[in-house]
Amino acid sequence: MKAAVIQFPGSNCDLDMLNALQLFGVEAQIVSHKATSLAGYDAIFLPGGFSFGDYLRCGAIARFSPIMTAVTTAAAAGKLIVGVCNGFQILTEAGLLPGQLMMNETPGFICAEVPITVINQQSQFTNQYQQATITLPVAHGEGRYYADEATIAQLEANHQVIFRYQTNVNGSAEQIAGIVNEKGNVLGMMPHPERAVEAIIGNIDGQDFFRSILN
Amino acid sequence: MTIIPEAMRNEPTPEEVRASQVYLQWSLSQDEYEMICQHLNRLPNYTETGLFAAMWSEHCSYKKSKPVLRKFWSQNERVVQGPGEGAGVLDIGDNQAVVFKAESHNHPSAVEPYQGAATGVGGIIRDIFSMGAQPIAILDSLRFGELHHNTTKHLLNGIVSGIADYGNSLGIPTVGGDVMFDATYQQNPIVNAMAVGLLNQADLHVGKAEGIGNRILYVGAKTGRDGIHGATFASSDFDSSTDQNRSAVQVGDPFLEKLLMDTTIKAIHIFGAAIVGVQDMGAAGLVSSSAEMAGKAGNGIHLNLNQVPQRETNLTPYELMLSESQERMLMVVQADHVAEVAQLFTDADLAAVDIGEVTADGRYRLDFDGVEVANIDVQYLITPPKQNQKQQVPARLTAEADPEFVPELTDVTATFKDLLAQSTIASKAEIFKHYDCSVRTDTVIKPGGDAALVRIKNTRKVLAMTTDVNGRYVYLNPQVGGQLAVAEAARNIVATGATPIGITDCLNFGDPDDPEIYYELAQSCAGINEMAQKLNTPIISGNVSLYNETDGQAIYPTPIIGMVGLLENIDHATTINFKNADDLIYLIGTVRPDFNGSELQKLVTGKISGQLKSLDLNIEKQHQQLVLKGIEDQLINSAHDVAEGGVAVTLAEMAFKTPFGCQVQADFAASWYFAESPSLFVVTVRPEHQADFELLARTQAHLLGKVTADTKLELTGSDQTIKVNQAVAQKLYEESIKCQLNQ
Amino acid sequence: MMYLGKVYVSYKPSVFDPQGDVIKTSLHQLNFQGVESVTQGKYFEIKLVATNLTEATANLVKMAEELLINPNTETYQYAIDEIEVL
Amino acid sequence: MMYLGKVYVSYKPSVFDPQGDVIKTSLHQLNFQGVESVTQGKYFEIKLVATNLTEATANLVKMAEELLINPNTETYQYAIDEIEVL
Ligand SMILES: Nc1ncnc2c1ncn2[C@@H]1O[C@H](COP(=O)(O)OP(=O)(O)O)[C@@H](O)[C@H]1O
Ligand SMILES: [Mg+2]
Repeated sequence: MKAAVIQFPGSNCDLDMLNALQLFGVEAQIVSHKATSLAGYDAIFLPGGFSFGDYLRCGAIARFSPIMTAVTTAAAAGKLIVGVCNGFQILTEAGLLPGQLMMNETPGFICAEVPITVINQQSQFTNQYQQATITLPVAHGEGRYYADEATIAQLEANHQVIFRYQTNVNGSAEQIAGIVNEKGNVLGMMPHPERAVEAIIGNIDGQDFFRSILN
Repeated sequence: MTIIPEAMRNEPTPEEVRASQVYLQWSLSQDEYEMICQHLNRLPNYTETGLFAAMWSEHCSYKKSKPVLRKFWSQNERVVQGPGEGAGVLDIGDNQAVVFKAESHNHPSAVEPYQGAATGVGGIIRDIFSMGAQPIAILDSLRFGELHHNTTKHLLNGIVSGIADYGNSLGIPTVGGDVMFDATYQQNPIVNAMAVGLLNQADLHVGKAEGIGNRILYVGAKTGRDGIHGATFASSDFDSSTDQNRSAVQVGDPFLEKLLMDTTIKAIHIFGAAIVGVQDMGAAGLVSSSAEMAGKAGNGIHLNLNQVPQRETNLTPYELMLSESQERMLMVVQADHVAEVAQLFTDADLAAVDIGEVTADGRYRLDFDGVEVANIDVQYLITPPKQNQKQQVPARLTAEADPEFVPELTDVTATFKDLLAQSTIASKAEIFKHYDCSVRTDTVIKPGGDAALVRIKNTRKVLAMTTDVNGRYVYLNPQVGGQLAVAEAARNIVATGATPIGITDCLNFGDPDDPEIYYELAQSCAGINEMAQKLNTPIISGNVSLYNETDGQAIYPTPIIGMVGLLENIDHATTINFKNADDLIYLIGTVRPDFNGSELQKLVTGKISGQLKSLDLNIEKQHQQLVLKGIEDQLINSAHDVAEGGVAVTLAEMAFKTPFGCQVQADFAASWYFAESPSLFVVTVRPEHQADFELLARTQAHLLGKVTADTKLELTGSDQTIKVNQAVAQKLYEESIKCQLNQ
Repeated sequence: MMYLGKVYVSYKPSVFDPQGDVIKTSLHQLNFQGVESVTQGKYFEIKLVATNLTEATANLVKMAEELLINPNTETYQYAIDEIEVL
Repeated sequence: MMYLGKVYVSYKPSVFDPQGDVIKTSLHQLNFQGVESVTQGKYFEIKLVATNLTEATANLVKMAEELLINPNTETYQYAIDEIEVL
């Protein structure tokens, strides 16, 4: 598999994502937000961080980066698109995923390891998970998933909710931590699987996420 | 100077400067002003007077603290770069080095908590990457007044979000720090930030303007009127009746700093020696960075101020030189590479402009609108007159000694619970949960243990880091307090299995012109030095923050120690938590009735008093070596040092977040479990390793008891027993700060 | 011509505003008991050049809708005036 | 009586506004070439009960100065009106 990790100005989990992918043998490369083509990549990762300082709104400015046209094309072509944290925020701002990530219910950045339920173990991003309860790191100030009721109902009905917090760390609607689009090839999630792939740093529950993508 | 540039028409003439004595407001003394006139053989103009005021301020020149700092021991086999540069550098093998430094932002944070703290982080990070190193970790050391005051909550919330927002946005994990609360810091909070970087030694750069004809490249953010005279502001005390210092507010832009950091490191990689010198523009911005770089190389410098990128209109030379706009760096670049280097920065949407050159004449010359607006000897500009500060033993130390504080506790369990909820002892998770501690995916031990551990990818190595000092101890005995600060920091490092290798410091004191304060400064540094030498941890960088007083009331002397350690084998990383039921609990060292200056004394009497007993530097070192050896031989499977709240708090912290409790027994009075004796560790050992461990430890360790499968904490003394359920204790410990903040 | 546009962005009524909530609580603690509700939004001042007010207004509206707000959760109001160029 | 106070907070002129800068650049990239400057401030809507407009105004001003703005870096404007209670 060949993967692109998009680097926006202010991305700061780009190298972490690159390392994680390489650990699983993926041929992964950093691609600038100024690039205009993603031809040849099978999977595209929008990493965490503070693109454009997260000024105005998280992801609001990044969605106008030149690369986003290619991301939209790749999404339409059915390639795998993964947005983690800031990447998730960018995908919603760009309209590739429904809803929006808003300021945590209790204002302030939170960094924690939180229990998560893998709601949908069939998705292209989770099919290798053997158990439903896992722990993943979160690190965000604006991770409260919000969408109107109709959208939420649709997400639930289509099994588009992939991850849920077991305790609602940020006040997300229906404790949603990660969703996919209707076609199932675009995923956005606030927790950081790329920070959970090595035992020495305390968590390996992200490993099955990468195994699923590779599967 | 006949033609006066438009922007400068409203400035006082040199004669008016003299008549109005405006320099006194900038903390330049009358004597110093006269010396300058004499040296120049003319009156300095407004701009030049400003340059001297900034360069001769304590903040830039360390003129008052230098006699003390010069005594610091800063050389051993590891030291690649000692004090005097952006940060100190220690060799860690494999052509790599660790780079670190601490910095204070107390004064700005008192006025403007959020931006003051944020820009403190920004500044210390620039010090690290200006050396060519990749920043890998941040630590923060904070001191506040009592938490029940609303002003404390306001300061704490602002300062913590400032640190969090800046560091998180940069993507550098904040992995450790320390926080204490005491009324002494009510008006003068302490905000010290430490940053640690990893360097490929080939990339080492320093701030030197070498090479006549080389160009001066300005990179980063544009210059505005922010924080003019921040350096002199930091060099005077607060008078709570006036608010005139308030113009000194700088706003940080972590987004821009992230671009600046990545691009500077990239530029150094690509261009290597073509980039001759790098320095960040910190206090007194453009003047201090350029004058220091020229001074260190023994050269002159010539700048054209019209070239300086500007955010606002009509900036005067005075404002351009003294602005403390953030996120700016100065580079000295070989003339034939300037364009390419600049291009790298403009590609990242950063300003990058050639503003002048290195000259052979040893002069500091500034042009503006075609007029020369300053012409001063560089060496003279960077060398303030020597100061001889008077010292006097503080009255409290010579007065009839207070009687020894002897606690008489009727219900040790109740006292223990109260102690766990004391803000200084209670968990700081409510604070550090806001810091991203796991970005970069190298954090092996996160906040909440002793030292933090950050691994070095592609090696077996791990760096340990911590900050520590207990100002109360330093107040009661500056010299012993200084020794204890280093010892405590080292114990935190050692408890993780790492060997301490070096120190940075941040010396937070009151007004140095007060001989009693100067005595505190000199004596505590002497203590730091003694312990540092004993532990082979050279002091390779640091920072001084004086004038931490309001209306004549100084803070406790608070020399914060930032320490770094090296663990060669990642498999030996050791945490504080109990590992298995039935593991044996040993106390390394001997508990004494050390209650003066303790958290218990504060709790019971509401204040701190009495004498401190001395500590034996050799024993301290032996105990540390025992723990290191025990970990290396894999006999010790958890270790925690004893600090505020004594052995009782240490044991509780080892049990928290585990399914275990403990049962221990000692032949001293139960109140001694709260004694804050030096040189103590608590460690656990598997029963099958008992004989091996005892052989290693000999008389240095005493078997206290064992880890239990139930969650009761039971600490028996010769008179009473402390008995509390772990969950109850943990709740008190974990929720105290949150509860107080939300009240 | 130079124009000064002011854009006021606020959350739609159904959207929870945690900052507003925190501020309300603080105001109560400071003894402003009469405070019923607080919402915090954003306020932009944009200076722009255009040939006339109609063009300037059209541009301002477009900026607001394309960038300044997220229509899922936010609404806006605006005001615009010609200003002197200094 | 119920009043609706609106408070507009913006940076003082020489204070650096990094957000405004980034938004301006972004607007230029979106081809709003006429944009000269952007500053981002805060916009508060506060509903409060008071006996009359004078009292309500006095309260609003006090809230702004005590809590809503940071006098080191920010200034504010306000407007206030009586509103119907629903
Ligand atoms: N301001 C802070 N930022 C990050 N971590 C902190 C902070 N304050 C305390 N910690 C962490 O909490 C733990 C306990 O700190 P402390 O009580 O100072 O320990 P010790 O007494 O062993 O020095 C350490 O891991 C420390 O790094
Ligand atoms: Mg400790």
